[in-house]
Amino acid sequence: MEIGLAHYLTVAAILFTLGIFGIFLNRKNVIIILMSVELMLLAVNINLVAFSSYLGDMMGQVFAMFILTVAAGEAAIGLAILVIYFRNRGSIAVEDIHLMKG
Amino acid sequence: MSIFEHFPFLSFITFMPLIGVIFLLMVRGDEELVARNSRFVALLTTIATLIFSLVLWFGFDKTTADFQFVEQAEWFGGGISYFMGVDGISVLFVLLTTFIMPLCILASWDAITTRVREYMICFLILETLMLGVFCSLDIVLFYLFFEGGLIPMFLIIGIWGGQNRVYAAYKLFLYTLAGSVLMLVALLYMYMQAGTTSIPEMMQYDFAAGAQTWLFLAFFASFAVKMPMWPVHTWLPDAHVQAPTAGSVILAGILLKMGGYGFLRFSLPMFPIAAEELSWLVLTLSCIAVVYTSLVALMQEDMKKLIAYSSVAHMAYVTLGIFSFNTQGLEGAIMVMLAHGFVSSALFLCVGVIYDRLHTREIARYGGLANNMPKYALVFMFFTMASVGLPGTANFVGEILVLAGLFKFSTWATFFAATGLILGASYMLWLYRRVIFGELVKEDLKALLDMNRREIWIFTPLVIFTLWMGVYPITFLDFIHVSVANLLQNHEAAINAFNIAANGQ
Amino acid sequence: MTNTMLPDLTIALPEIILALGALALLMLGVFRGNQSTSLVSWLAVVLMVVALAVTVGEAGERTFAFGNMFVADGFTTFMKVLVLIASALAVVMSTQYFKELDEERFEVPVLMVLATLGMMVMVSANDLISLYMGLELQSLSLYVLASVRRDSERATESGLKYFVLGALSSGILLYGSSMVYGFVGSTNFSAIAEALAHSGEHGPAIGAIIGLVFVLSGLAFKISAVPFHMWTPDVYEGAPTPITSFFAVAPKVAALALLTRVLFVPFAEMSSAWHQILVFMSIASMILGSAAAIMQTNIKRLMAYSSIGHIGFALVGLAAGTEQGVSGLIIYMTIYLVMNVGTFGIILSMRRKDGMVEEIEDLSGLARSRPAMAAVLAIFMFSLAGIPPLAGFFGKFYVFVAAVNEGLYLLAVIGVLASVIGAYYYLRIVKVMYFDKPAEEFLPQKSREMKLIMAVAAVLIVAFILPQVSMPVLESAQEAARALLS
Amino acid sequence: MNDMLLEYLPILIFFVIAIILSGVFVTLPMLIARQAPDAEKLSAYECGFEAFGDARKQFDVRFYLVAILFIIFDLEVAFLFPWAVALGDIGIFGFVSMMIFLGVLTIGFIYEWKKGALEWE
Amino acid sequence: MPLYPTYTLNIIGWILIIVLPLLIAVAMSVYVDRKVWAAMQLRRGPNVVGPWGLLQSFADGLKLFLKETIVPAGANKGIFLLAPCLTFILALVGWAVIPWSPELVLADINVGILYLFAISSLGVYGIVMSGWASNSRYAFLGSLRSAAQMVSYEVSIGFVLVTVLMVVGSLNLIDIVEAQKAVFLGVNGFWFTPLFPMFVVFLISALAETNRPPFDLPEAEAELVAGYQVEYSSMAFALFFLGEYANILLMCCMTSVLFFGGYLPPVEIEALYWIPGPIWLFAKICFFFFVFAWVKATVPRYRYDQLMRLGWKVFLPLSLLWVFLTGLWLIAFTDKIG
Repeated sequence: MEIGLAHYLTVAAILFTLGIFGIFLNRKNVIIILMSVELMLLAVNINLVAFSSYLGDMMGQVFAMFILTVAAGEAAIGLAILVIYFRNRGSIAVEDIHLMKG
Repeated sequence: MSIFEHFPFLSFITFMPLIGVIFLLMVRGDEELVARNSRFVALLTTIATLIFSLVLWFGFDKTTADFQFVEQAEWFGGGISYFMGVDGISVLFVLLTTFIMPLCILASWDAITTRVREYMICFLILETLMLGVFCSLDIVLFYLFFEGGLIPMFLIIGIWGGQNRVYAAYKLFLYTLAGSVLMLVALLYMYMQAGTTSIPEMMQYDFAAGAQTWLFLAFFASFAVKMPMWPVHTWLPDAHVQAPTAGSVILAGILLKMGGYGFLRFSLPMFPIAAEELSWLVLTLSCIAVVYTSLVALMQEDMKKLIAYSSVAHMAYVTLGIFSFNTQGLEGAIMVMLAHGFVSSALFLCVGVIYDRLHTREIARYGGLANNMPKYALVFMFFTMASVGLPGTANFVGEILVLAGLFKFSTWATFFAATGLILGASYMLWLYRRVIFGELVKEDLKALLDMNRREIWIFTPLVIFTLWMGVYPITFLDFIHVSVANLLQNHEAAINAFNIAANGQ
Repeated sequence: MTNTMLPDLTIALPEIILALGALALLMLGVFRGNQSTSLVSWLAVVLMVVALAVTVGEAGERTFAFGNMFVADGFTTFMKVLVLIASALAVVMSTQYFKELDEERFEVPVLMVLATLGMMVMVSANDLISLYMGLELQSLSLYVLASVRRDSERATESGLKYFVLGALSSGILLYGSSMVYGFVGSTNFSAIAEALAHSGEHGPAIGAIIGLVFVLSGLAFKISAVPFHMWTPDVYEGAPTPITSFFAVAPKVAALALLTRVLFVPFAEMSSAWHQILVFMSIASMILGSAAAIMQTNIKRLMAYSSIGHIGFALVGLAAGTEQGVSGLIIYMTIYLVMNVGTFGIILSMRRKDGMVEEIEDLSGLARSRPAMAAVLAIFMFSLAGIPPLAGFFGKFYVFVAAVNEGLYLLAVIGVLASVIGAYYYLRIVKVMYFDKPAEEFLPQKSREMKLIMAVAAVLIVAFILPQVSMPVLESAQEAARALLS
Repeated sequence: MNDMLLEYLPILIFFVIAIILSGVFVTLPMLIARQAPDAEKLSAYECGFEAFGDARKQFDVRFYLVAILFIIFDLEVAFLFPWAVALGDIGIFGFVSMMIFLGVLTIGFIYEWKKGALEWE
Repeated sequence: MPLYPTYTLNIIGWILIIVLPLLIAVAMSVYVDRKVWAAMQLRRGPNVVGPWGLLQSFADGLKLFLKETIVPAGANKGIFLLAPCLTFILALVGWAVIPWSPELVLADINVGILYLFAISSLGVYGIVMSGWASNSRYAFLGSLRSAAQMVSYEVSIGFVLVTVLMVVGSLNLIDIVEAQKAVFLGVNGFWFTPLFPMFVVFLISALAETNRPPFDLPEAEAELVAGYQVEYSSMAFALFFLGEYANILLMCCMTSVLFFGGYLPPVEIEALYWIPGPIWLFAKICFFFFVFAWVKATVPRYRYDQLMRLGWKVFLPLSLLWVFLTGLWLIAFTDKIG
């Protein structure tokens, strides 16, 4: 079986969906949410690189590089916010995030 | 006339009260001093405005249906201009406004003791906005003034009103706003269709017959609330009851007229076909209003509420007159509006007189006032009679014209309107009997003093005008004739054109 | 190589100034410590003003830079001016607040400059990559700003929520971008437009439409349009007030500018696909923003719902899909900026001996204790409600004109009815201030700049009916819209 | 399978062998050696004291800071790799661009340094 | 296609040719380490098992092989056992890309150096996993310290690699080695160029990266009772041990390949090419292993704060600066950039 564009896209779509569900269905831990976000970005990168190779166009890979960097910055900031949140509340359980209701 | 063509009289009159506002903002000193100075500044401003507005009375050319004292200036671009002017339909409303305002200020002289400066600012701003409504010849400008009036009115009722003032203020605001935003959409549509916002140009524009119905309904939503017509009248009794006396006077005397004015200015000339087609709706609602609100008025325990319901009934006459599409009907409608401006204002002032003394409007709390307040009893009686439509008073002329016009158009509607007259007489007279006649038994009533000089000064001009309108209405009708005739002529032309087109197919 | 680079750099000069300035300020701050915060703040303002001057000075024909990734035209100029004004005012307003709290951090103005830089890049983005970079620079700075008060539970919670949902939205946006890239074949806006214009009979590939929907959803998060608005109330409430005031205006303007460009430049061909979505988002935002605000007791939360509603109104302009609509949107955002800056100025002045308060009840009887403040806030509230003759009315007027002109009557009718519902809660604030018994008095506002900001905002709102005030705005908005669509 | 992937085949096989090897190493003693666990033996080592509380409690935030700094810098290294390889093609322009990038990075580094993120005592 | 089975078998053979000597080398390196250390302290070191104690390591191994595998009660069993395996696997697979001569390389991939960098980065996982899975304070703290230390120095290593790459312009290890041919005055190796400071940085970072003295804090026996390894016994412990030494050898190898010309002779003399490449490389590895042992025996252990300071405040700025200077050097004195 030849691995083609469709396969990459399917994998990416599955990962992306997993990421979204991880954010919305997860009721336990904020860290899992952060990981889900990274999963989404990963899926996007797979998409971009697959398209890039398919189209024979470098832009997709450049984009993927940028996303990688930003994802790192995002993870760093997310963890930093999580740390100060934990220091204030002593918990990172999702159900504890309810100081403000709307 | 040459001087009128160059000097922006209408703008001057309209924005004159704002100059008073600036003075008011500069008043300094302790609260007592500020209050006193504010009253004087406001009174002087309104009187000055009244005096200047007399230019319209004397300078108005009664022989033409054109807009006069026209001012036009580039404003927002895209066809939206600052466009002011009056014709026979609007000029009297401008004068009515400037006339009522000093009376309002006088009526609040002692009644308002807190935050007098803010009160006066609200009133003066309100005056500017009301004058603007009647003077503007651009729909955007019109809408600005029309809606803007809500802000000061909301504050007047909300801050200086009675027990339930917040509820009443909200109701007034939201009802009126809900109606007028629909009108806004219609205005936008018309702007887009006609490519202009100038009212005179729009009157010339033929809107598609299909669109007219929707446009008419949108405008109807706004004006019907403002009028107010049954069944969207419920805000009015609340607002009247809770508003301070002067607020009620403004509301009854001028704000309600905006609805009728709107019908005359927009609905009839711009959507003649829809007006004709939907007249059954307006007439039905008006007939229901006349009978229903009169019956409701009979049940009222609160004087202001009673008069408020009577206003609804009177305004129903206005719509009946307007939608009979003939000279008598239209002129009668305008006359009813003017007369109602004097009479109902005066009635609210009458209520205010005793309310200031006893701080209650409950009818049952009064009785036998004729004994110790003879002057008051006389004035009250005069205006009760005027409200009932006694010949020789203002209302009579209007109501008889309306009935005459209506009779040509619809007999059934005339029947209901006439029934309303009888009911009106009964509730007004019954009110009068309960308040003025009978034994003076209650202790606190015995201590009441008769009207003081300020109060007499307030009522004198009202009495004069009520009689004038009743006895020699030609003075006023002269202003209206040509414009109304022109309006009807255009209306009929449009209807005929439409019918020819419809039959031709 | 060097020669071809030079014009590129001058086009992006405002951005370069901000970038270098932010770095310089960071160094200044870190070497001088937190006591230099006010200096850094003022320098940040100076920086933004310089960038503003350069932006205006450079205004002109459409030019591209950095391999067509960056565009400057009349539209970007106008939007950048708005962004810079909003940001500069937010910086000014924040200095006082943090000083009073004794929690001065020089990072706050620096982060605000960086966020502004991100917004400028967003406004000028002409490529999915530069779009993403600008968006993320902005978002990352904002996440940090939201939780800059590290010891406040609410601030950190709001930061966390903002981060999680913001990151989610970025992910969605990126996924959309990747689909667009794959199915259209380029990330460049001009190239995408070109490709879509030649997509043939069958229209654009389904993948491209899916991509567009994802991109739209991601951007809708950033402008907090329903149904992607969930973060807004919590973040607004939790974040420090001056930061909230920053959130409420500048990022919204930038994101809307970006959304406008995305819809009208690369995806103009697919307007049938996005038109429905915009109409839906607009209606939902208007209704939810108005209805949900009624229940609120916290004024910052109320402002959050208010901003959701206002975004709905602004989207009416976009939904019209015409030049008129875009200029209506621009006018709307301009007025929105002034109203919101003023309102938040007042909220920042709600201070008692024991600190800041932000419940609506705390405004009770303000008209007695601080009449000027009450009057100014009343003006803003009436304007936000869209009551003429205040400026807020004209904002609505112009977007609805565009909508009606395009035959979107239902949208217009729902919009005006939503504005009536909205009027209810704006009136409630007026009611509390004017009709209720006075509560404890606020401390006087000492900062002269704050007073000036509020006064100028109020005067602008009232004076908008004067053609001298409104015409420049209207005309330049029209020019900007024309520049975008030409 | 194309040639490029073929180059990686040895590595894959190497992995498999290494995994098998380590698996064998870990499991064999379990089968061969005598297993006699008891509670004391299985308790965590705490210099002879009873272990109390959870071992995975909060730890110094500086470890976390190092992790963050590492992410940032390591990523820049990932950027530098392709740049360094392509340096001959992109010329002085490429070099200057990357130096600007590193300059920004250095600013951030100075900030961290001054803020005390690198202090351990 | 039908060639695949033979091809695969061929590869397996080559791998075994690398792995088995490697395992023996690791065992011997432990012995050498102890011998050198002892010699420097004027002791004799292991000398009982086998001739000159040569079989000491095998005896140790056998002993560990017969020990009970203890998995603490609170541990995550799977991760606990996976951690040493991971360390060991990573230490082995790095060798797949090492060029023993221009022809003799198992996997001649074009991103060899990146692969090595990636494999050595992954090493930190084994340590963190072991610390976490043990559910013991010492292990947890030790693993954290070790991880922090490793990542700190990895940053500098990354920049050092970049400087080398800037000069070479390729990620392929053979290219890198070939580029060192007679760089200056006929010396093979970048250490004889302005990259010399980077060589020093790399060597010291390699010490820290492999938790070798003087940077052996994570497993400092006195303070942290062997750090993350505290709960390990039997072959699980042995795998850590083996992995560690394999890693040390790998680092020695990388130093040789990156800065000392790999399989090339030290100087560009035709006669030296008669000695085959693998032997040169092996000799260089031995030399650097000797340096490692030498340092262990002579340099006092660093304090943790000193260690982190060295990594972040000295090596990182220095290597960052060197990236810049290397660029300038290339522009000014070569025609590589322009």
